[in-house]
Order: sequence, then structure tokens, then C-alpha cells
Amino acid sequence: MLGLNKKDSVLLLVVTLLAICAPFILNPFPTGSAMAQFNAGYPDLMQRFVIFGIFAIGFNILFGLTGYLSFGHAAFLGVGSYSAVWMFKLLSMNIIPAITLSVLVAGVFALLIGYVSLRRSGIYFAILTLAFAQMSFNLAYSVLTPITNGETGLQLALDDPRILDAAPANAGSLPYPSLFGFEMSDTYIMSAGAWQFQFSVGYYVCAIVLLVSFYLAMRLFRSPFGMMLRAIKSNQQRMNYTGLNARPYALAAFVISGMYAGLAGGLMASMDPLAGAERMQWTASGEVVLMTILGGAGTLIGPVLGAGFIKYFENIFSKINDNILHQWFAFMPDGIEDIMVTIVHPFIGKGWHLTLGILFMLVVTFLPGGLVEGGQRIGRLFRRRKTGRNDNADSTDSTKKPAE
Amino acid sequence: MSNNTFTRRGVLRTGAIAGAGVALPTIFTASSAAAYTNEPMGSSVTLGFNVPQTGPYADEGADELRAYELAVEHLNGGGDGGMLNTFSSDALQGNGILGKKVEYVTGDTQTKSDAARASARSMIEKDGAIMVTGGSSSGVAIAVQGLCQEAGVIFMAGLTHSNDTTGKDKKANGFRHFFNAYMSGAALAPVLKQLYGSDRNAYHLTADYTWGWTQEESIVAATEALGWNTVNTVKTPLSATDFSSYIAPVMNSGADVLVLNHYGGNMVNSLTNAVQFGLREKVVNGKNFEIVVPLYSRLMARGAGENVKGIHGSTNWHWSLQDDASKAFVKSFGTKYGFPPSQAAHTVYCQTLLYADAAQRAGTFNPCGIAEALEGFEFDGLGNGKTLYRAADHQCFKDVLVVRGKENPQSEFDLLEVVEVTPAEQVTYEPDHPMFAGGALGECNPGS
Amino acid sequence: MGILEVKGVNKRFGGLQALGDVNLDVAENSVHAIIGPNGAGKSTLLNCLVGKLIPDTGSVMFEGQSVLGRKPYEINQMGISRVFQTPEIFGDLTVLENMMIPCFAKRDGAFRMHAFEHSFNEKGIIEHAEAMLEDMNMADKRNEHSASMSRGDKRRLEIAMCLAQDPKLLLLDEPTAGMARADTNNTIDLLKRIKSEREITIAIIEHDMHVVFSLAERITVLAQGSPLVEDTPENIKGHPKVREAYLGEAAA
Amino acid sequence: MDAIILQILNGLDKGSAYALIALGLTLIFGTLGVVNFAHGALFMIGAFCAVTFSKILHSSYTVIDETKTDFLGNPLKVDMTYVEKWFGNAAGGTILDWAVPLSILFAIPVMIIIGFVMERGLIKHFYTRPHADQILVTFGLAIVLQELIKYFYGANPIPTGAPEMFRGSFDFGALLGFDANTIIYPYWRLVYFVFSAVIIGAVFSFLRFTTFGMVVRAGMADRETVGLLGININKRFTLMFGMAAAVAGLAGVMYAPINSPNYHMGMDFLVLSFVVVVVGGMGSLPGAVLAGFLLGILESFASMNEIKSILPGIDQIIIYLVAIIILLTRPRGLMGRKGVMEE
Repeated sequence: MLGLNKKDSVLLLVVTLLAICAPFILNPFPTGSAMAQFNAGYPDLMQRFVIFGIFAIGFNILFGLTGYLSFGHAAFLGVGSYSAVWMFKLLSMNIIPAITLSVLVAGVFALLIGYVSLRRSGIYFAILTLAFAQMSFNLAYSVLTPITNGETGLQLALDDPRILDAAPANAGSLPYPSLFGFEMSDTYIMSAGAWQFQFSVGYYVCAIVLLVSFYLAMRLFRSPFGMMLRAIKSNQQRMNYTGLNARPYALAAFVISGMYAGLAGGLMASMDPLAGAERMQWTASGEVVLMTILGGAGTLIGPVLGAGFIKYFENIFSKINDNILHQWFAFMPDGIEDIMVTIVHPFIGKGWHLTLGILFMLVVTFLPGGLVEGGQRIGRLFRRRKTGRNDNADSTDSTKKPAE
Repeated sequence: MSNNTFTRRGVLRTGAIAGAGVALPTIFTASSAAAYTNEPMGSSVTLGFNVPQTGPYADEGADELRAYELAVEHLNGGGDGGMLNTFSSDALQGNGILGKKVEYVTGDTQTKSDAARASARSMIEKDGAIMVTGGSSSGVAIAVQGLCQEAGVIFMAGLTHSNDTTGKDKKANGFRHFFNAYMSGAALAPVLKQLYGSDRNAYHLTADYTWGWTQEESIVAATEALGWNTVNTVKTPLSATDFSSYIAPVMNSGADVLVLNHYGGNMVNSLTNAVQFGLREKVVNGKNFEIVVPLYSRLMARGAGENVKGIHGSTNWHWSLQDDASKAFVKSFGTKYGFPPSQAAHTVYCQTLLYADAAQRAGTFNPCGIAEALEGFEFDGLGNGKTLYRAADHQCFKDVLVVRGKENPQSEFDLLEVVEVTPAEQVTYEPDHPMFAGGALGECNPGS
Repeated sequence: MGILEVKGVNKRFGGLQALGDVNLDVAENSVHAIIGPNGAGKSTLLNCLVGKLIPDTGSVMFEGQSVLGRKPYEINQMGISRVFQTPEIFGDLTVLENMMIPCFAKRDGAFRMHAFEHSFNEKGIIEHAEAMLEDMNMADKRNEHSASMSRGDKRRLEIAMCLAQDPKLLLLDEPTAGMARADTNNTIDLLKRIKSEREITIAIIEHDMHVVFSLAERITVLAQGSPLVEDTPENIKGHPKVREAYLGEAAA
Repeated sequence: MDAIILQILNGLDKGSAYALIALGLTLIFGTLGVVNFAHGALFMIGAFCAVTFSKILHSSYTVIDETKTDFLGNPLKVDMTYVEKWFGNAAGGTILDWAVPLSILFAIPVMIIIGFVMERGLIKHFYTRPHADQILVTFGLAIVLQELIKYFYGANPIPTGAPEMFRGSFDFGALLGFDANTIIYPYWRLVYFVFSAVIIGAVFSFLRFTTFGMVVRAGMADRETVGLLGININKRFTLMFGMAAAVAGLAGVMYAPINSPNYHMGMDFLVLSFVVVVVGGMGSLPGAVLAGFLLGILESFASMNEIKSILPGIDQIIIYLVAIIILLTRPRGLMGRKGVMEE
């Protein structure tokens, strides 16, 4: 299917199904129940899962395949966001020109930074990319404020020209980003018994872009080009003495992954038309590194899982407060309830960083291949149980395929 | 909207029909439609408290949350009622808002505009919050205010001091109780003149982002009007942790006053560094060298320790105020938590009460109704004297406090003493004042 | 006139004269060995031939074209392949993938943006790669993770990868270093077979005299960065200068 | 001229903080080959050692003072410290005043123990893992440490004073023959600079003149060979880690009076100290120190008004700009060795 082998086709199909059904899957608990706190099926978070998934997939093309660790990838995401918002301000609220420009500008930016940074490798490369990104962030926050609107972030205004759009019917309110009449903020809510599912236009636009990005990444992984990138990671010396010029390969990978980041930035601005400087900060670059490693660097689906994992904790755990804890443990006797609340308290709300930090350590210590390895182990466990004891072949088959 | 099978969020909250709904969405368009985003249908109403829980302002955020919890308790008729008893409007009955019990959700802004918007969106989209409030920086306040305008909910700003919040970035759905940089300048200037005379040379160190700039602009204008000369204005990076290299040039610049347009960690470090360099012992042009911190926060001042002693600045509110409302609030907060509230806590408590009161008076949760009730609303009994929520820009006009770091604090909370309560008239400006020009409120957006 | 001509090459590292006026002429379709004691400058010379180092003076001509100032990959594309002392292969890739990469390099040149073809639709490349594996008796290992193979297998794979490019000149840097006797003999047989089956020039740097005398048609002896003598193996064996140079070393 | 001298002093001071952190990072990189993202957190914990120790010294009992009232109008509770009770007001007061320098004695064992626990409990399992995994696990650890400090001490900075006698500033100009009051510099910052110089000197002489140090240096140059010599390298690595933690911790202790410690100060320093280490060259101790001082001084110069008026915003980016220029002109930083962390 689509030029993929069977295994990849199945993976793509599974991802497609998950993306389509996300509003159901992510809302397993009835609205209003105590567990509803863990529901993630609302437009903003679903969009974020997908957008950071795209960002991480792109980052993985560079890091997972070539092994070049960029610590400045958030700069491309930021540049993409700024380009998109400027398109909304100047040209049109249609997201197509905005996203196109984001990808292009991020690509050019990546070409410049990549051309310079790829003169070095290893940690020297990482620090060069970090330096470029931090310069971008610091300048965007301060002296470049006329372009970036600094601290607040670039946002839409009532008096923006938007030369392609007709004057809005209601002059007193801002228009919404849209795709040929479908506004990104439109949401259809379906109530089914105690459950409530939200279908957002914005989410499905993001999901389609994710599927396309995922498919393209898959093709790239399986292409001769992808093989060359893995060869760079594996042995650059041999690569050079095999008549292959590693620099343009690495640069192409850098630009492609920069464009993925720009795409994510453009989409982010399309879902919520504001571009803040913080999304270029080193912590944001570090976040995508963590997402990729956490999910499983060099694997196709890992980065998406890692992105979902981190964003889930950021958005769900930070919103749990003591009040909710008391509701959860209300069934217990008073004294025990208070003890339980006291025990859990440091890990929720303002303590969500702590939980995340502990999970980072646990995952990387016990699952060296990231969440994907966790999945594989569970899968193997199931298979072993199914096939019984006679078939020991599976358990010895621990050599991972390099680019799975 | 062109496509009527899709409706903006909140319009549809239809009955219990599973499955079939997916295929035939048009069935639902005719059913009961809400008039505005997140119209509360049940017996409760949800407010969204969006405060920094991580990052450098986490303690202020924590204090804000305490005040919110207290406000909710009072609105629902619990506790001693706090400032509900002193508030000049008596619409609120202590039975929630419009008879609906007040519930709340909390979120973490991380003091980043992106994260703050994500958190606010989740409150609106997932939890059905009808109002969002909180925050501890102007960038976040402006970003979330913009979001609330688009989503069609009311935003009651927390701690935000930039002129832009109710200036060029004002929004019809957003309201600010906190004072602003212009007011700081207007309140401080007469005190500074009285203390330090009208022949002074000021040197400004300014945090290099929008809030810093508006404060610098305001203070420069106010002090130059006194006859002060501005020797230099120097921008410092937000990320700076050591200000020694910015402080050093001050010493031989001929300046005799240093103005620190910094907040939070920047303020703590720049003030500490300035004192370390012995600026306060210096005599320049025959006058004692002075340091001014235009925006004071008691929580932050604690970080600077003894260095705040004798330093002047302005603040929105302080627990040592002796009016009935302030005393009632301090008592109620102090009894519950064991320490006095900060100005951030006071502001968000007021904002919650003001919102509830406006809804009660308007008889609806519709943002447009609430906005109308708040616009031009005059009240008293919330700790800052007679206050006006001005219709033209949704800014509160009330007394501003000029404070000084206390020489002999009696406790760890007793850091500031009120030097002067500047009356509201003195800090009032025209809505089209050049520092606030540009931008428009637009129209209130109920979300559908 | 040979396929590879080195004239008057000098290379200094700080105060150390690593190569002093080296002249070398490798005849087409010959097997030429460069020997010498440790520190004689053999590896430095090799690095000057493949573009890793640039000589201070002198010229290196391959088929009448200068290689100086060219990058290693450009020199490789001219037709020079190099086998390293410790096998350099793509350890993270499978054996077949290892073989495919030089085939791509041969077909597509130093860089091509073939991001949307599927590797496993590259029938020509795969056939070529599998034929090479077959030839090396490694077909059964095609899906193995190359890093987990034995050293001898890695060596064979590396040589196969170099040959897949159909080079005109194959440079071998101590190909049997650290190998057991059996593996060494296998490698000698392999190189002999290669020489007999195709038109190829082989230059080999070697410590192991057994290997050198089994393979070489001409030998250059380097000592202290300069060529001592160049002659046929028979003549080298009894040459007094060579004995002198190797004195103290195990003259095999 | 006086302005330039002042900025050089400032630069040396900033530089000594960078250099101390970078020194520890390089020790860990160079010997253990581990990318330690938790190193900034160790610096932060050092600063909080000072905070904790002075809290311990200030532990007190409560006396109710009926003559005064607290904010709720109740009689004021006054805290009296045990130290003053036991040692008398004068001696007790001096001990309290000297809390920060005294806390060095407290911090050294604490930091070494933290270092041991970190290395034995966590880092040692990551020696053979890819750098990416090391980054993830140490970053996770940094977050955990930072959040623990936040949980116990809050997010706001905690003022920590230097002893009374070091609080003033010193007229450096008069010493150099300038007009009085042109170059004045805080005593404590001079103390910090001297302290850093001593620590750096101590680390270097330790590595130079002790057998332990020689083994470590040999290990930095060629780990395998040292392992082959039959030396128990693991034990030494643990000690090494403890030492690096102690260096970072001491840098933090003495930094506390300069800028009030807060829980995120480690992260603030982390990125800069990485830049310093890499600019200095991976695996080079003198390089790390040199780069620390170089970047500190350049950063100070960039914040001068004369320079900012020509290049607005230069102080925002100077460190990164210099890093880029150095790395592009010198492939391995100032004094880096070939092959260290280049893959």
C-alpha cells in the first residue's frame, strides 16, 4: 500500500485509526466523574499531541537517523509560528498560505544554521545549534519586539490589513484561522450518555497533516536516502571513503527536520493565532529532545508517543489540585483521606514537574529503548503467552531492527 | 459562519443520543442552543484559576490560589465572609452566583504565554469554565486576555502592571483591577519630589521586555515632569542573574538616583547587587544616592532581605492597611492560612468577587451582560477606597500606595510600610493618553 | 607510467619529519606492497593518498590527475577504495544494507536526494549487492546486524564493500593486523582470488611479511619517512638495507 | 579606563562562577564520559546548603512578647535562637553572622555524599549507554532535585547575607592610584574571586601532585589503558564524582550572598556552563577555566553602554556569538582534545 511494505502499512493504518478515533479514545471517562480529570479528549490538547508529534517526528529524522543532536530545534518552530501569524495579519486567515510560508521560512532558516553548524559534529554541533537558537530567542524577546511583539507574543489585531480577506461582518471581533470556510475553532460536541466527545475541525486538520507527515517520514526512513542518513550515524569515516559526501546528506536531513518543525509551528499558530517567544527557548528545544529519547529515538512511532506522554503530563497533571484529590479519596475515612491527599499532593498541580522528572528517570533506566521498547516488551509477553513454552525463538529475538 | 452543520463550541450540548449522532450531525442544530460559551446548565458554575505554579513566580501563584479558594468559600457562604461584608454592593447572597454553587479548576501558566493559553483553553474547552482569571506577568495577562476575547469568556486579570494590558492590547472581555505603570509613576512622583527634591539625576535599569519598557517610559515621564534629569536608560536581559556589570557604570555616571524597572528575580538580584556595590552609601552632587523600585511586591522583596530597607516604591495593596475591608480580608486570610495575604492574593480575591457581583447584578453569566455590569461600576469596601471600573478601557481607578522598605521589621511579613496613599484622582488619566493609545476594546464576545 | 604516481612528497608534523621526499610509482594491475618498521611513515603516506592529509610539498597523481586538495569522497569517486586496519563498516546496519551503500555510491555519485524511492525497490542495487555477498560466501548473513559479526567476517564485508564500487585501485592498510593465522590465510586467498578475477591494482601496507611475500609483485621499503628501496620481493628478501632497517624487529 | 577596570573585575567575578561549574562538568565529562545535566542542580544544592545551615543555626524557641502585636492583632511571638542562648549574644551573633562561610564545612561532606549517591545509585549504570540516555536521566534528576528544593523552600529567592565585615565595598581605585570612589567593588565579590582561585588551584594541584590525580589524568587521556593497568578505576570514578559535586557545591555556597538562592538557579547556569565547557574544549580542564573567565569578561564588556549603543542587544547574545565564532575557528574549542564527544 502506498509504496510501503506490509508491516509499515499496518503501522500507518493503526496510526490513522488512532488519529480518527482520538476524540473517543482520549475521553474514556464520563464527564463529571471523578476520573474525568484524566480525559485528554478536548481540542486544545488533542491538537497539541498531534503538533508536537509532528515536531518530534521531524526532530527524529535528524537525531534518530543521523545521530546529530540539535539543541536548537525550537528556533525553527518559533520562526514557523511567527511567519504564520504574520500571514494571518497581512494576507489572509486561510491557513494554507500561512503554513506554506512557515515551512519555507523554517527551511531557509534551517539551511543557514545547518550549513554553519554541520561544520562540527558531536557536542560541538549541539552547542552551535543551541547558541543560534538562544540568540534567536533572546533577540525575539527584546530587540526584535517590533517583529515578534516580544514578551506577549505576536497576536492578531483588529486593524491588521489582511488584504485577501473580505471585511468581516462583525468589525468588532477578530476573525478565526480557517480552511476555506471551516474555522479551526469550530467544534462539534456529541453527547452519549454520560460521555461527551468533542470533534474539532482544527484537530482533524492537524491529524491529516500528521498522517501525511508520518507517511512521508516513513517513506524517508525506508528510502536509500534514509539508509544514507543511518550510515552517517553509524560510521561517517566509512561513508567518506565510500565516495559519499556526508555533509549534504546531513544538511538535507537538517533542513527537512527544520521544515517539520516549521510545519508544527505554523499549525500551532493556526490552531491558536499567537506566537510566543518562549517556544524558541532552549527548554523548548530540550523538550523535543526528551520527547524523542523518551519515546525511542530512531523509531518511527516513538517520538509521537514521547510527545503525547510529556504533553499529557504538562496539561493534565498540572490541573489536578487538592480539591480534586479530596473528591477522589472522599470514599475513605477522614483521617486516611487526609493522609492520602498529603502523600499525593507533592506530585500534582505545581508538582507536575517532579512527577515528570521521576518518570524520565524510570523510563530511561528500565526501558533503554524508550516507550517503544516498553511496547515491544508487552507485545513479546503476549506473544509468548500465546505461543506457549515450546516456542522460545521469540524471546531470543532481542536484536532490534535498527530503524523500526 | 458559512457552514451551519458546524457550530462554535458551546452552541451544542445535546441530549443523550449515542452513535447515530456521528453520521448525522445536522439533526442537532435545531436542538437547545446555549446563548454563549459554556453557559452553565446545571446547579454549579465553574471558574478557571490560571496561575503560575511552576517557574520563578510559583510562590505568587500559590498565594493567588489561596485567595481564590478563600473567595470561592465566601461566595458559597462559607467562612467569615471576608470582604463580602464590607463590599459596597450587596447583590451577593452567599449562596454562590445566581444561586449556582461556585466550583473551580486550576491550571499552570508557567509564566509563558504559550503554556498559559494552553491551560486557559483546556479550562474553557474541557472544564467548561465561564471565566478565566489569574496570572503574574503582563505578557501572560495580555496573551490570555486575547484568548478569552476570542473564545467568548470573561478574563479577570491577576497581577499585571504593564500599561498595555488596558492600553494598546485592551479587550472588551478583559478587566484589570491591578494598577499600572503610569499610576506607579503618578503616585511616586510627588513623594519622590518631597523626599529627594526636584533637582535629581536619574539612571534607569530596565528589564528588556515590554513591561519594563512601559514602566520606564512612565517613570521617566513622571520624574522629568518634576524637573529631574534622566542620565541614562539601560536595558538588561531578562535572563540576567548578575547585574554587577550594569550597576558598575552607574557609579561614575553623575547620577544620584537609580531606578530599577525590574520585577521578580531580576528585581531581587539588581537591588541586592546595587546595595552590594555600596550605592546607598555614596554621595553624588552633594546628595545622598537613592534607589527606587517603582513596582514593589512583598513576596519578592523578601528575597532581597535587608537590602529593601528604606527603598521606596509603589504597590497595589498591603496587608497593613487599616480600613475595614483590608482588615476583614487580612483576618479572614490570616486565620485560614496563618500568614497575611500578598497584593496578588488581594487582587485576585477582589477580581473574583467583582465578577460574581457583576453576574449577580446582571442576572446572567453572559459575558456581554457581565461586561455591561462592570463597565463604569463604582464600588467601595474592597480595600483600595472608592474605585471605578472605567468603561472606556476596563481599568480600575483607585488609590495607589507608596511604600518603603521597613527599617525595623517585626516579623518576616512586616517588610513594607505605607508612606502615602495616593488618591485615585491623582493617578487618573484620559483613556486616549499617549502611553495607552492604539488598540481598541472591540466588542464583547459571548462566543456564538 | 603507473596508475598512481607519488613525487617528492614531504610532510612535517611540528618538528617531526613524517615523510621526506617520497617517490612511489604503482604500476597498473599490479600488487604493490609498502613495508617498513613502526613509525616509518606508512600510514601517513596512505593518508596522503586518500585525502585525509595534504602533503606539504610534492604531487600525488592518480591516472594522470592530481588528488591533492580533494576530499576523501572525491578521491574515492575517482576510483580509489580504502580498507582500514580495523574494519570500518556500518555497524548499525544489516550486512545487505552495508553492501547496498557502496552500490548506491557507485550509481548515484557523492550525493543524491533519493528520499522517496523505496530501498527495497532498488532491484539493480540489491542484485549487485547480493551477488557480491554471494561471491564472498556471505549470502547467508545478509540480514545479520553487521556489528555482531566476527572480525574476519567484518574484514570480508569491508573488502566486499570496497570491491562493489569496482575501484581501479584498492588500498589496504594492514588488512590482517590482529588476525589469527587461519583468518590471515583466508584473507590472502581472498585477495589473490580478487586479483585473478578482475582488473584491479592493489596497494597494500603490511607488517606481516608472510602476507607481503605471498601477494606483492613489487615492494617499497619505507624507513624514517623515506623510501629505502623499491624492488621485486625476491630482491627485497636479501637486501642488506632492509635487514638493517628491520634490525631489532622481527625480520620475518 | 576606570570603567574598563571595573568591568574586568566584574568579568573575573562572573567568570569564576562559570569556571568553577565548568571545571566540575569537565572533570565528569573527561573522566567518566558522562554528560551531566544535573550539574547545575548540584550548584543550586550547594547554595541551599548555605541556606539550610544558616536555618539550622537560626533554629529557635518562641517567646511571646506581650508588648507588641502581630498582623492579626494577637501578641507577637518572637523567635530566639539557641545559638545565642548557648554562646551568649556576642559570640552567638558572630556565629550567625558567619553562617555562610561556616556552611562550607557543612557543604563539603553533604555534597560529597550526594555525589557518591548519585554516582553509585544512578550514573554508574549509564557509563556504557548513549549520551542521549545520559542527558535524559540526568535532566530528569535535575528536575527532581530542583522540585524537591522548591517543595521545601518555595520558589522565591531566599536572602542569605555575607558576614557583616564583608558587606561593604572596597575602594579599588584608591589602591590603583585613581580618584577616590571611582572603582569601588564589593568585598564579598573579591572574596568569591579569591575563593574560586583557591579552589581551582587546589583541584589542579590535586590532579598534578597526587597519585590519585595522576591516575585520573591518565584516565582522561586513555581510559582503556588505565583500566588495563589493573587499577580499580571505578572506585576512583566515584571519588571523582564526589569531588566534582563538592566543587560545584562550594561554588554555590559562596555564591549565595551574591544573589539570593532560588530553586531554578541551577538551570539558569546549566546552559551557560555547558557553553563554557564546550568553548573551552571537551576534556580540557585549563580550557574550561580559561573559557569561563573569557566569557565572563566579554559578557561584562558587552553590557557597557558605549558598546550597547553601537550594537543594541549585544549583551543578550554575546556569549552565544563568541561561542559560535570560537567553535568555527577552532574546531575543538580553545583547548579541546581530539575525539572527545565528537560523535
